[in-house]
Amino acid sequence: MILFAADTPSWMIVPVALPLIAGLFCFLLSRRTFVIALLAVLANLFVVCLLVRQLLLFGPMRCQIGGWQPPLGISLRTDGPALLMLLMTAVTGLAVTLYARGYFSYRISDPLRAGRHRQQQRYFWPLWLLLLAGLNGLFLASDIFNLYVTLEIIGISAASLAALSGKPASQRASFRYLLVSLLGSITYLLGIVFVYRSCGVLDLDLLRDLAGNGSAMRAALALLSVGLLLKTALVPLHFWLPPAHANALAPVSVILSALVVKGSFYLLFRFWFEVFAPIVTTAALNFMGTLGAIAILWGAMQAIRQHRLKLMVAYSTVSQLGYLFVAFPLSRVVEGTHIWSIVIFMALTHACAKSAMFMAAGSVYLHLGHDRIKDLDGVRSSLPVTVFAYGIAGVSLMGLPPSGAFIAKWMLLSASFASAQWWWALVIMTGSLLAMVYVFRVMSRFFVNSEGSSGKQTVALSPLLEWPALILALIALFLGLLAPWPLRILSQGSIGLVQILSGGMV
Amino acid sequence: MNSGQLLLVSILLSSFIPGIIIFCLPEEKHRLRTFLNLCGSIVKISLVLLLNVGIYYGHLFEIRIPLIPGVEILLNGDPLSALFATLSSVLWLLTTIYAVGYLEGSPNRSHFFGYFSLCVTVTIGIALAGNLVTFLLFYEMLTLTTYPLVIHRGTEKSLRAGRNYLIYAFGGGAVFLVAVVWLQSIVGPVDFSAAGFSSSYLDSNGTVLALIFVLLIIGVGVKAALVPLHGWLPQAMVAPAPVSALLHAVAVVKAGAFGIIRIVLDVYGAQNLLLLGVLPLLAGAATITILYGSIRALQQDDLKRRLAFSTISQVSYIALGMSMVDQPLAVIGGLVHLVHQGVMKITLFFCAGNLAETLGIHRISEMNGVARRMPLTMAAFTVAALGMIGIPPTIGFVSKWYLGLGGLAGGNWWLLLVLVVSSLLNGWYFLPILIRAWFAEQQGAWPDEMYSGRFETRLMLLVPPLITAFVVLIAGLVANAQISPLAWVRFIVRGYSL
Amino acid sequence: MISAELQTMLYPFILSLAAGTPLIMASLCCTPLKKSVYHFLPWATVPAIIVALTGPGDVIVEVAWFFMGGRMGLDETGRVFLALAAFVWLLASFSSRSLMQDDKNQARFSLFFLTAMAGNFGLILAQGMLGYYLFFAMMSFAAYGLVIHRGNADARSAGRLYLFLVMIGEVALFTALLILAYGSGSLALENIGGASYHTLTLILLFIGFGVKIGALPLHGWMVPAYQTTPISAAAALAGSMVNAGILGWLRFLPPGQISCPWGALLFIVMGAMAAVYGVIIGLTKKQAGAVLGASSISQMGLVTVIFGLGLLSQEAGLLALPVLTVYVVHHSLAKSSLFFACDIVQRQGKTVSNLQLAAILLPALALAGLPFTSGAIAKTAFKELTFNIGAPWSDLSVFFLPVTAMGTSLLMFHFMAVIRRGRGSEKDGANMSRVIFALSWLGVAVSLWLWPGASDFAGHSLVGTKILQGLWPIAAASLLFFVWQRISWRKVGPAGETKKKTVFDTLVNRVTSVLEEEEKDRQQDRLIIFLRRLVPPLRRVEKIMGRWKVVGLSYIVLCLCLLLLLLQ
Amino acid sequence: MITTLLYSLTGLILFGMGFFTLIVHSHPLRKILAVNVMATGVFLILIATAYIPLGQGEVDPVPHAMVLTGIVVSVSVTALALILACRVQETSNVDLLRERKRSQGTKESRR
Repeated sequence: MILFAADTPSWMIVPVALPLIAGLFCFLLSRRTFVIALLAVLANLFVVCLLVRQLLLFGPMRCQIGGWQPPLGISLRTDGPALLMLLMTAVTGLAVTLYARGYFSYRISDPLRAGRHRQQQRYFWPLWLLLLAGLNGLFLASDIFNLYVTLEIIGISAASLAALSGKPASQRASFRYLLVSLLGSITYLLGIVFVYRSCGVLDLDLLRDLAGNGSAMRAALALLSVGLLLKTALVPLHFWLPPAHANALAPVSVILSALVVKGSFYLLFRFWFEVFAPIVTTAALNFMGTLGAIAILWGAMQAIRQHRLKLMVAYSTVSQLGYLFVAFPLSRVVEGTHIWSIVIFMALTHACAKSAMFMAAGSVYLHLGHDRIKDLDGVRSSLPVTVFAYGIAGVSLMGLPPSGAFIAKWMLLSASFASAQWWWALVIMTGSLLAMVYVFRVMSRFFVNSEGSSGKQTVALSPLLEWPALILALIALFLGLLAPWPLRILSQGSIGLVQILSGGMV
Repeated sequence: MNSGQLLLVSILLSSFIPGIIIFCLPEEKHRLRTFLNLCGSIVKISLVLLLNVGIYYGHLFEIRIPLIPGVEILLNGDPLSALFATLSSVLWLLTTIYAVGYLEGSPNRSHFFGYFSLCVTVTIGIALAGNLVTFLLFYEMLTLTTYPLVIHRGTEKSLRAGRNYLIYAFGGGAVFLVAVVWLQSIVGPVDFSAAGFSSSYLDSNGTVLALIFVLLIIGVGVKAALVPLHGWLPQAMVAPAPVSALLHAVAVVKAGAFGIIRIVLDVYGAQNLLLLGVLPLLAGAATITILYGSIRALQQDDLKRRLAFSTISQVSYIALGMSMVDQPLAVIGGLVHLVHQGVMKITLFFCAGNLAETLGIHRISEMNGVARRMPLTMAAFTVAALGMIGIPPTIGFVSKWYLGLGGLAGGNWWLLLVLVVSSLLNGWYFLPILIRAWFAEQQGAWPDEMYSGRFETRLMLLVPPLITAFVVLIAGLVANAQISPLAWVRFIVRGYSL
Repeated sequence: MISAELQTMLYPFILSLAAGTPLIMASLCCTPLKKSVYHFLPWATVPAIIVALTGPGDVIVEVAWFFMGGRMGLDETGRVFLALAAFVWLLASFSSRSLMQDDKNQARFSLFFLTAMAGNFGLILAQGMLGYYLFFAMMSFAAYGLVIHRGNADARSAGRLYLFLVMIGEVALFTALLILAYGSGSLALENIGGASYHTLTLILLFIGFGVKIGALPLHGWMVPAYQTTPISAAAALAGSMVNAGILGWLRFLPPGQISCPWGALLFIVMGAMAAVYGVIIGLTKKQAGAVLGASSISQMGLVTVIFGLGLLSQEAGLLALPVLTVYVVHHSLAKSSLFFACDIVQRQGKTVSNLQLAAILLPALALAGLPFTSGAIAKTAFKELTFNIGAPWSDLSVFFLPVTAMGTSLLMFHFMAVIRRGRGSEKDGANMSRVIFALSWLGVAVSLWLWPGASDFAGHSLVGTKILQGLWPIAAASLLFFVWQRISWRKVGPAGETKKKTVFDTLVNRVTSVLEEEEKDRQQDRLIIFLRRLVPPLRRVEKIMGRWKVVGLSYIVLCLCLLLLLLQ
Repeated sequence: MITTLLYSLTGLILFGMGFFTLIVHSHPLRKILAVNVMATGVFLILIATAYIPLGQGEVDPVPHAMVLTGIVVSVSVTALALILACRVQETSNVDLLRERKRSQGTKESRR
């Protein structure tokens, strides 16, 4: 007990190091990989919970790895938003791990499939653990260059994961994904150069104090932002996301859509509202908001026109990411930590719901052998849990109460009314309605009673393929009811945010 | 958690838990499923009755769960919620019995009954909602839980109906959400128990508040099928008869009407509305709906469609009553019609379902002489139809009487005209059905006769409409008794000191 | 003797038994016992008879739980109406019992017959507005079942018309009741005088009850309905149910309590027109029931006139009330008796004998006011009323009464002629119908002479001038009739009312075709089609956005935009 | 100072050239190379930065560390990109060396 409660910041190394080591073992051993991965993911979850507990007890903390002080040493830090993202990653990660297990053991008796699965599985577990380490590092790192490294780790592992499925489409998509990710990273690196040139420091906390001067910092912010926007796939730069997400293996789609894009967004958001907050202008915020609005509508319309389920879900991600950006222009009117809570609720809900949706889509794909929307008849009776999970996830994405997205939308709407910027409200509601269209376009096909479907040979899916999705979907749905808890964690705040807010930014 | 809160929670759980279990049950376990359903509904009715008694004697029932600042889940038992909860739970029991009989032998029943139970849970949630956020929460969930029921048949036609239902319902929900957030950004959180926000807000934000009122009414008006927003309802008739009964009498349309009541009485309050001067808008919408629904009903040959348009028309009496919120008598008329319309309409749908299920009759033109084949069903139908027209001593008359008195008290003479015209139209589209059924000669064989047994149809299909038809008669006959919907509504209205 | 307390406790029970018995029996028609109910039809009237004869007078019983506050009681007017109704219904039910012996729909008939009966008794006993309205509606709608009983095309169209007018009447009545209840602040009939009467209320009440008595613009149903309704039911319809309209006026526009000269004029004018109009259309009908129906329109016109006179002032109202009662009793008995006469003709399988014809002549000419009959008493009463009210009404009646008497006589001769030619098939129960006719005949012959309420008028009717005045119109009419008989039997088309129905139909079609199906569904589909058309451009743009060059461009543009905006 | 500027400008130009190639040329190999060139450009600027802050002949070690790390990252990413490009070639008939796209006809005719 003492261990758990102890004020020892060194715990926060574990989420980065543990998956890395476990990934290495997975790669080397190539047997019992699932067990190792599962253990690592479980341990990760446990440690994250521990960190949350620490945060609630002692507030935000820093940890210098190896005792090196900044600017040279690698330093990690915890605060409310970071831990919530970690928690999101850990929970979703656990579900994905289980789901992947189910996925790779599906119809193992079929020799062709078994061989392919073995191959894929061999690379999946190490890459996934590497990605996990990268994500955790991203959320914890407090150094702008270390963040670059984590971004690259994420980029590499994500692109490799996306290529796992081996299909030509996925190879092409992942190649493009890799290039985009590289372009983003390099742009980001260029931004770092500007930062370093004008400030001479890399640490986020130190930067915040120095950020107030010079147009070089503004150029740096622009470059950093565009680099991250590329990786986040905000609308004009979203072209790589749908094919990469839709053509990957189901568990990979889940990871990419639910977690990877969140990482770069998280960074972007931190830059805009913490590190570089003093130099951010209202016009720039409105610009980002406009891009977000376009993303909401464009992504949703694209999602509606899709013929394949996974593509539709991928475009829905494009649309949902837009909501995160619509929060930007409203940040100046909301009080306290609300801007964080809007984004966090949106991100958490989206992570859970989108994973559930991709899992459901993947199960349907396995079950039917395709995911053409018009031929989804009769899935309701053969995969009830999956359909249920899909429905609940869809509802959460639409932002219906009591999902977390509803809370976020509520706050967005009240902010837009409070600041008399009603057009944001209009966009948000239109987006919800469009989401309704694409969610239920599929949903209704599930409900078609078709005589033909009984003729097809169908194999029962393992519960590992169905239940993780449902549980995640339920978490997304009931996140709104649990709202006080994330808010409590969030209220521990990042150090910087509190300072800015007390400095009269509102 | 005190006993009052426990009661509220268990009222919700009494249908939620059976619903979840039913989802998990295998398709073949009919008996267990039916048992669970009936158990749940009986438990629910008894709990709701307990709630009624508690409310009558002034106990407080309240659960508050704060989510974020300004947003909290509030379940609250007040006389108005008890009225709706009682209506829904009682009719749910009957509908369940009916549905068990109706769906005998059809596929996907565990889905059906699962959603059925969830749907009622959500409806009761609407009844118990104590503020706009909670109302919104359950209001949206209602759309979700009824959608699978609407498209239960899984045909292309039902999918289309379901699609339109969703578009309308979520469109309304979106407008409602916007209005609620907007309202809260001006007047702060609105609890229903406060009977209206402070009128001090009207000075600075009068126009906006009027606009928000219109938006709110549009939001709930979609479910209440106010006229330009009614398009989903006639199409949703492709659903099985128990679902139609549920949509029209127990849950959806009622939830919309209940929303109007809540908004008028509890969110804005009579004083504010009079000051804002928006009531004529509501009255106009209700009037147009009443007349339009009736006229459209005249043209329908499909029995269920005619009933659907009749619902559109009838439900607006509630809105009409609410539009004269300064007149207690009109409010009584509107509120009591919430119950009365439900009981009458559910009877009609049960009977329509019986005709379709037993003889394959879907159109009015096929109904010649059907009363000879199914006298009890048609007797129930007749009673309910006469009730709809407002013939004494049925409950339909009671509603109209109070509405009329309220209109006179407020000096609204046009209301008499509306009542007269609508009664005539009601007669015009219901009486020919009755005449056909009772007095016309049968022409040829029935379209699709499926049942021949001791009674005119399966007992489970026969008993529910007979019970509700009995209620239609008796509740009107003893309207003045100590225990009757009217008495309870008077109790409610006393609480508002209008 | 039972104690007073017990008596008060029993009142509600006794009173409700009058209406309750037929109602309970009606509900038995829905059970497996339905086959045997019709055997017991006459028994349904027994409680009503008992109540009418021995019931407690002028006691009002409140039954709070019943239909928003039920009140019932038996005042003097009510007692007369109840006795009359019970008598007519008793005869009608005996008649029905034999008439319906072989009918396959006898259970249905019994159901409606008994329900109408219950309604009729109930409304007489009701002392609250809503109670009256309830039983009135019950009776009106149940009577529809009797009108349409035969089920042929004529019956159906007559039924349609009847139902249409009943609906009009119901809503008019409903509105009037609302206004009255709101005005008087109570639902009790005693307080009704306290309400201020709008012109609108008066018109609404005229329409509401006028439908039942066939007042002029609302008379359309009467002729076809009397023609198609089975005779026993028609007797009840003409003999008793019609009176419910009169009673309604008496209850809701209580003479002596209110006065309304303007409204009085409405009643008098419409009544007078109806009195003439009834005769005219009656002469064109070739069917006994139809002729009687037309005669009812005419006679009820006279009643309307009497009622209108009563509305002129409060004093006039007090004078008119007994006259009205007398007239109603006279008309009911005579009219039902004539219907029973038709019943004989239809059943005995041969034309009427001269003896029978002579017997039928009594009620027929009684309607025309033949001296020494109840008609003479009624006419005398009428005349005295006008004289008591004074000019100009007394002068008008001098002209008007003989004219109507002549008209009625003409009509009755026409009726006799129709009956003489009529011949039905031989059926069971001809003897029964003879007995019934004899009973009703007896009623016509003696009732008004024995009834104390009419004794004054009866005495006055025996004055010589009165006898003469009663005789000459009849004589003149017989002459006229004889001439007219010689001229021709002109062919007359079927009842014009069927055409009216089609007018309504076209109206419906007109209205509904405007709103024709709206293509709501199709419009929604159009929306979908429109959206589908958006898909190709969407796809194209998305594809373009995926090109590397476009991506590069947007990358640069984004960089520049952000930089510019941040530099602001 | 001039030197720094020169280095930086060169770096920027390299970055720009790489970017141009990346978006204009469709060949995978060129794209990979273009990205590498871009990265090199950024490294160049970074190295140039090392001069400035401390001045007087002293060199800031931090940019060097960053560049080293960057190169490591860049190498591994390039490797991965090459593998992926090969995979694309294997699975979808794109001949990397002959610069032929899948829609061969158009390319051939243009040549």
